[in-house]
Amino acid sequence: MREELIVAGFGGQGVMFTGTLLAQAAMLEGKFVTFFPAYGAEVRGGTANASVIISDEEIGSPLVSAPDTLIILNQPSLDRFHRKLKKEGQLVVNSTLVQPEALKNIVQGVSQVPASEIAEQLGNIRVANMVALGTYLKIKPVVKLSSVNEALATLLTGKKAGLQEINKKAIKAGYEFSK
Amino acid sequence: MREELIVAGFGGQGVMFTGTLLAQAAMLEGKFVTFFPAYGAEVRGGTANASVIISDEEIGSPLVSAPDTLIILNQPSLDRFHRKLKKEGQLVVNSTLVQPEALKNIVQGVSQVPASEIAEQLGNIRVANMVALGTYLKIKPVVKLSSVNEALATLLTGKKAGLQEINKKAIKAGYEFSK
Amino acid sequence: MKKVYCKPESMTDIEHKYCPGCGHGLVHRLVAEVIDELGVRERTIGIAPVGCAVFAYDYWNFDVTEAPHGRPPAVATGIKRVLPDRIVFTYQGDGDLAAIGMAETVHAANRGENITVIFINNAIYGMTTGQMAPTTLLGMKTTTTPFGRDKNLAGYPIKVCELLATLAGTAYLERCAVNNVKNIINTKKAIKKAFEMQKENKGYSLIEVLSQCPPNWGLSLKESLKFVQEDMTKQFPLGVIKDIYA
Amino acid sequence: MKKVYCKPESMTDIEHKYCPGCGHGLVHRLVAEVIDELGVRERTIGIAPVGCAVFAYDYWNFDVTEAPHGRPPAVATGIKRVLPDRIVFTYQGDGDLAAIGMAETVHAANRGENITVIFINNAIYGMTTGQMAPTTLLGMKTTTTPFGRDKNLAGYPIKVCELLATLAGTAYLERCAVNNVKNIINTKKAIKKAFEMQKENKGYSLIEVLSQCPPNWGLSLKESLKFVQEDMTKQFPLGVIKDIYA
Amino acid sequence: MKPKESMPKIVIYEQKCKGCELCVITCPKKNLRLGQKINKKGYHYIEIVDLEKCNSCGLCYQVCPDVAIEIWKDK
Amino acid sequence: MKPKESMPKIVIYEQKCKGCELCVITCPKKNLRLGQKINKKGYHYIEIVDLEKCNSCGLCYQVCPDVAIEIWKDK
Amino acid sequence: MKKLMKGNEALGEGAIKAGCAAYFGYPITPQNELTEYMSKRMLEEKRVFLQSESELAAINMVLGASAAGVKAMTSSSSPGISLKQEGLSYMAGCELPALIVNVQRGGPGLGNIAGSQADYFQATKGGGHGDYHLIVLAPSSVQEMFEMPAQAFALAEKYRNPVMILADGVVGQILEPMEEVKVDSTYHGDRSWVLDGCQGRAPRKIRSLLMEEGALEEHNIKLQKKYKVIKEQEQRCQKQNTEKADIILVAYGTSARVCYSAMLAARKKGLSVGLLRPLTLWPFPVKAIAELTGTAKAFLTVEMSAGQMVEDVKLAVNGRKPVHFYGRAGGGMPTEEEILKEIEKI
Amino acid sequence: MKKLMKGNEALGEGAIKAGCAAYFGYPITPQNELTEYMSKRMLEEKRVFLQSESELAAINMVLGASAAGVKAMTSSSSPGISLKQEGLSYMAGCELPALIVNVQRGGPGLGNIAGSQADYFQATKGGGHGDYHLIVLAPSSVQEMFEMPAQAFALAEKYRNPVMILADGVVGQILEPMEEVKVDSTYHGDRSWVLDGCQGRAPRKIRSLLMEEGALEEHNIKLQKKYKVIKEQEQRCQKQNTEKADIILVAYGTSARVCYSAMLAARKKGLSVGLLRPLTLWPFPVKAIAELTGTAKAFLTVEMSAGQMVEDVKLAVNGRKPVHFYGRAGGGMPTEEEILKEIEKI
Ligand SMILES: Cc1ncc(C[n+]2csc(CCOP(=O)(O)OP(=O)(O)O)c2C)c(N)n1
Ligand SMILES: Cc1ncc(C[n+]2csc(CCOP(=O)(O)OP(=O)(O)O)c2C)c(N)n1
Ligand code: SF4
Ligand code: SF4
Ligand code: SF4
Ligand code: SF4
Ligand code: SF4
Ligand code: SF4
Ligand SMILES: [Mg+2]
Ligand SMILES: [Mg+2]
Repeated sequence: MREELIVAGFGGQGVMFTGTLLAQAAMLEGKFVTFFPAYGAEVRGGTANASVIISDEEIGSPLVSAPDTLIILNQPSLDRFHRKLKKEGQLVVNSTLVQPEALKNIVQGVSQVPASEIAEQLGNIRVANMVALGTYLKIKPVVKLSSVNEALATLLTGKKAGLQEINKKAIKAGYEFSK
Repeated sequence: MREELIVAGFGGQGVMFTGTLLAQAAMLEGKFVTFFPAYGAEVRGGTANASVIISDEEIGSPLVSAPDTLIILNQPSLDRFHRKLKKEGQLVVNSTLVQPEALKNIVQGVSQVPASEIAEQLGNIRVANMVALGTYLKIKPVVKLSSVNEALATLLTGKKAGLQEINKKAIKAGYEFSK
Repeated sequence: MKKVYCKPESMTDIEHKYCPGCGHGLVHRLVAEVIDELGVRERTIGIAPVGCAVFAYDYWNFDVTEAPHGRPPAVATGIKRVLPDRIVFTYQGDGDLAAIGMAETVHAANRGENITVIFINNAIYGMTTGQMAPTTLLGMKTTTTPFGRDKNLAGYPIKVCELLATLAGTAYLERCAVNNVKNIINTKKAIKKAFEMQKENKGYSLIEVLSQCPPNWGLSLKESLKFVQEDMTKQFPLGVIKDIYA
Repeated sequence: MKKVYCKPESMTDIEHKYCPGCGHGLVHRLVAEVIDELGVRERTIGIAPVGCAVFAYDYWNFDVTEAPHGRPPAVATGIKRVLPDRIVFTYQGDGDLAAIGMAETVHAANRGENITVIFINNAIYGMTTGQMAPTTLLGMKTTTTPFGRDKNLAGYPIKVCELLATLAGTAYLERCAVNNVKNIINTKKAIKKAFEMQKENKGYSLIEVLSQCPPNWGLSLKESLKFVQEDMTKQFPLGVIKDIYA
Repeated sequence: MKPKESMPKIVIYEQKCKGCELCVITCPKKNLRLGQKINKKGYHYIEIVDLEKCNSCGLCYQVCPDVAIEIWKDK
Repeated sequence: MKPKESMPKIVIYEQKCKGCELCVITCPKKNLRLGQKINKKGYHYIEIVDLEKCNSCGLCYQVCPDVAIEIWKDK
Repeated sequence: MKKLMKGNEALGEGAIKAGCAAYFGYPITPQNELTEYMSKRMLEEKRVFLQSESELAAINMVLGASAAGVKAMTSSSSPGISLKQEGLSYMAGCELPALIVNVQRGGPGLGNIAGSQADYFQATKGGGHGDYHLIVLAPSSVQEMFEMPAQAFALAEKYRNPVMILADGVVGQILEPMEEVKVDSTYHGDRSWVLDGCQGRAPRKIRSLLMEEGALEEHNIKLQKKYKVIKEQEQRCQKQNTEKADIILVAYGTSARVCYSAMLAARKKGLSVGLLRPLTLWPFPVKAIAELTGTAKAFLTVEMSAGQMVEDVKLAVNGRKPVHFYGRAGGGMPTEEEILKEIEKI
Repeated sequence: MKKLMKGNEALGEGAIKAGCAAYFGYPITPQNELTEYMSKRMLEEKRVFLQSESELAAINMVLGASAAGVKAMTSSSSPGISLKQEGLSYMAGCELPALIVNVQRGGPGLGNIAGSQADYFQATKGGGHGDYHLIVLAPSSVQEMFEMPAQAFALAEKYRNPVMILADGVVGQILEPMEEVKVDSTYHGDRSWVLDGCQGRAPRKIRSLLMEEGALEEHNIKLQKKYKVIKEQEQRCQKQNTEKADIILVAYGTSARVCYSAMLAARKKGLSVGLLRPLTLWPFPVKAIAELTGTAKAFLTVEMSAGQMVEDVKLAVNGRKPVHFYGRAGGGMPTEEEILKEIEKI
């Protein structure tokens, strides 16, 4: 098993958290994993993105140039990354923030989920990333949902512990959306 | 012809001027010449010394490690340099500032001149260096006295032009002392 | 109909990469307006810092050069000395100007270089995402003072204008802010005066601008404006600190 | 019979390489006397500058380290932070402290490092034989201001104590001279007070000493003493500039 | 967006606006507000509440860090 | 050079002296002067004019940059 | 138990576990997490953390702390490391141990903040003045970021020499599972030179100025002897499939990770490819490379630079076999595919 | 007419005759005479002289003046040059022409003030960060100190690249007769990048920060192309008796002078010895050396260092012939006799 993916969206949409969570879950399952943020720290604005590789074998380069999966949280990220997707690759898009026409020419496996909308309904627009993650995990179960929940418990502690629930809910919602 | 010499004395005794003057005179005669000061600029006290090489051929290293001639203006310089003198080398010492016993063990050609004394008699103790130079030029006429005088005219200009005479006199006195 | 307020000619159309509400954008515009008003755009050379304003050359519509972090005063000196009839200014953050660049700042000021310095004091390292600046207030939490700035460990917020006022080379030093209209208008006045002085060969001037950096202060923009008004101005009082022609 | 005045224990027997009458030798001795009197020789660490005093480690009889030109305050900070119970001081010339080392000087002062700085202001670069220093007086001829220091080209003599006095981190700043017995005795008092303060954890202190450099001033020693008295003290007035405990 | 003739006017450059609301706070007529739509950068941008009420005072321009506002006035 | 007993005394370290004459200027008794002899460094060094007249005030020590003077006094 | 950690933070924790007593640094991307991590953890551990006013100040604070006898460190990224060159030359001259971390970014100048390996020359040949060497270690994983500080301090103290960990933005920013293995935290080597007050002993001095005739030359001879010992005893590298391989990839740090993948891919294609990864860049693993010149048919050096280490590979191979180069400068990163293509070209 | 002149002053006068419009510098031995000379002569010529507060300030003033389109220069000696490394990397990245003079002294650290050649690596490999190169010229006589500034400015402007004159304390301090030949003072190369106010043209910017994806890599590719052209077109050296010589001495600057004497002495003894003196250290005269590997039996590199240029000689020879080294570090200077002995050993 080897999965290379890129998560991308606006800064503030939780791109880094999504990647880290996935990495943490993969580690809990004893897999080799790398998480590499495109640390645009010295540039304001624009999009944030991160590469995650999960594998049964040692991982060389942590940079993903041709992803197996793209999790796209907004329009500019789609514009920037969709061409990098591997043939037969999987695209998960937050359809709330992506214009439908933009997806027209993309023939590959597209999975649209109105992640921001669903998140808003859940009461916190900021968990759109988790919704998208849920959708992704349904399509490609690279890690078990239980591992992700365990990972959430590790990453969200202290003042943030209270956010575990809403995140779990969002993942579940995304997971169930994709049928 | 090739002459390598070191001039050494206290800072303030005109070591650098002596070397430069010789170099200037040699240049006027169309010779190859280098002057290299031991620029102890970042150390106070101690002795000053300079290397001069005069030659009919192109000069490689400007540093003199085994001089043909040593012009020594004070005791510490004698202590420091006399061992470097070539066999058959020439030593010109300012005997006013060098203890006679120090010269005992030096078997090579020593030419003693009470340069400071003579200079004082001439009315300016600071031209002891020129007295020693005169003595040296008598023994080893590497450049003509006329060239040295011409060189003096080039080097002592402006406010210092008035010093030409006393310098010339001192050179002459040293020259004549050595008989 | 006539445009009464619009993008000055000295600004390009390129969109700022700054965070919403960031003071940099404001001051960029004020500088541009002043340069337009003085009619010196075609003989102005700006020096951008390393800091959030590193891309200033994209936003201004006149000649601009980069400088290594902290060295704009030296670069400005180099330019002004060889082109004394050009208008030369640096634009610097507090890290750039008062930390790594302290020596260059003090010495350009002391030489009385006939330049203008625009100094953005946001009490933080914006570009590198929130480390302590020399101007960080005591007790303020930053990513390198996680327990709050402690004077015993990290010293005191530096008052740059007051420091430079002791130097005979400085002509005009004023501290302003851009947290509300009144202060913005005042800031522009000060900047204009500084550039005018340069035009008239009156020597070194520096305008310090207290400027909000909401994300790295961990505050909303509104809280940030209040923080400028209430906390920063206490440590860094607004007003003319020195004006040898006053 | 008893020795009443003699080489302090904190000095070695090595002969100074300084020029006759140079103030460095005097201040070396004063520092050594103070360290003896405070009984801290065995826990003192000095930092020598790059300047004529670079060989200070040969003359003092306690631990001393070299520092790159201008960086003694940073080196002192490194030492004092890891050994807070040692007595740490820097000894710096005006080039070292106020030109290349200005940023380190300002920041160590602003952090209120609990160290003592002995600052030898001889208005010249002694070691490199006579170039302009930041403290060179206007009109003074040096090897790099052959026509006299011109404020329009080279700026003004910097008053270091006054500059540092604006920083909240500084506790005690005094300017002294060593051109006559009275001033020498005063200088010693100031140095002693500075070291005492460090012992008592009272923070950053700097003693500026106006010091003669006859060869590079092109003056006789007597003229030099007069120059200190009449010209230098006019630009650099003697006295306590700041004492937060006064 | 060409403003209508002989009326106090304000032009909002939607793509430049970052929705910081500095102008909203500042407008003496309380005549600006954050809109629902998001621009390319992902920000909600501002809109004018009532064009008539705007008196072209320019305060919104003055406080905008992104030069996203332009003010027109009768000559 | 061991000073005589029970008399105000001054010891001059000839090799350390650079003949700067700071002590000469300073001695309230005008009791110091530059000598004729030159030391190893090439400097004329100072000498005391009249040992009797010295009162061990130590001012010469105070001004000497080269610690070339030592002062002894009756206990 | 494994832990997901960021390279920069792993290095910080590794340094703390190695006994680092004082950290001095100035922010710069992509190493900020290290400075930030230390600002918290060092205080928790009641050790010294100080955000200096500049990189110049930082390196000289390290000089001071090291002279005072403690394990001291600083970190920065490329432009900041350039500013430390004078200080590094002084520390090497004064023979002061310390750890300097460079999380390299794209250059020259302000460049960008991507990972890069273009400071190899500066680190290994001496970006400062004079004949000196830093010992240079090159981590390629978060695990090594954690473990290398202890090795670095040990080497620094043993040889009284500054040691640099030459990382890059990729290995600094990556998160990977790692194990907090136990690391050595003792102070190695003698301390007879430490300045901590002369109680009960003769005063000491630390200096690099040697003006007496011949003194500096003598000191240099001594330094060169030390460097010779280091060269003989401390060359370290990791070899994978190098025995009898036709083509030897030579790469360090992040580019070695890419080479690892490329090697596997090549071997799958039936190509005889091995990988030699220098762990010490100075001393460079000359012996290991020289040995392989017997069996290997060619070498391919891969760098995230326009070609720097390749010179050392060439010097080690000394013309016995062809040495090829593939690199990408300015923050670019060679890909597995590109390397494969280069291998196939040979 | 010949004139007796000091190396440092000859360089100053040479720069002035070459049209240098601005000098910025900070005192340091053994180059002080140059700063002092400029402080007088530049004012006489109504040009810009400024004693900066530090070497850091000086290099950045040069950056500014160069950006403004004039011939600008700075000078220093080893420790001061270390402080300029960040600025040099920026200038190379921004492609700004200028002249930087290093009158090398003994190192590492504060070292001493004797002449030295131990900053070769720093000058030629890049003491700063990132993939960049300075063009490096090496004078060995007062005459060349006078003539090289004009060459340096011409190269700098032609290639928009900083140029370093790598002198040493000996050639800086020596006085020799020299001729004030006429030198080129025109501004070479295009000026379409100069910042002097945007009157009648679009605004310009000078920067080395390139954050857009791939932009910095592209810029590096452009730089590398330029460096390749320079390497092909600007290798310069002086050869004496190298044809058919068995032993080729390779040395630059002051050590080349000693080698010259040693070569004459060796030839007198009937030994077949030639001398190759690089005039450009970067680009290194690889071609000239490679050519000689056919006829020469061995090379002997002589340096006033522990061995730095010898690596470039080895890279050029590439194992075809043995390359020997003789050097003295820390301000020591090889003597004619020592070199002769080394020659005889081969
Ligand atoms: C030599 C060097 N050191 C450090 C950095 C990293 N750096 C970039 S910007 C910056 C500080 C920015 O803070 P400030 O000057 O206050 O500007 P702001 O972003 O707050 O406007 C630092 C430390 C650098 N680029 N170069
Ligand atoms: C980085 C660096 N720059 C310059 C020098 C040369 N240098 C040595 S001492 C000195 C200045 C000395 O002046 P000051 O600090 O006033 O001390 P003084 O000799 O007058 O006591 C300079 C510029 C150096 N050694 N290192
Ligand atoms: S980080 Fe702060 S200074 Fe930088 S753009 Fe954002 S608000 Fe402005
Ligand atoms: S040059 Fe000046 S400072 Fe240096 S030793 Fe001589 S008198 Fe003292
Ligand atoms: S111009 Fe004045 S009234 Fe009109 S929207 Fe702006 S602030 Fe409000
Ligand atoms: S001030 Fe400018 S950027 Fe902010 S909301 Fe108003 S128009 Fe938008
Ligand atoms: S002790 Fe006093 S009286 Fe005696 S020589 Fe010294 S200064 Fe003169
Ligand atoms: S003060 Fe000291 S050095 Fe000067 S003359 Fe007197 S004894 Fe000699
Ligand atoms: Mg800031
Ligand atoms: Mg001084």
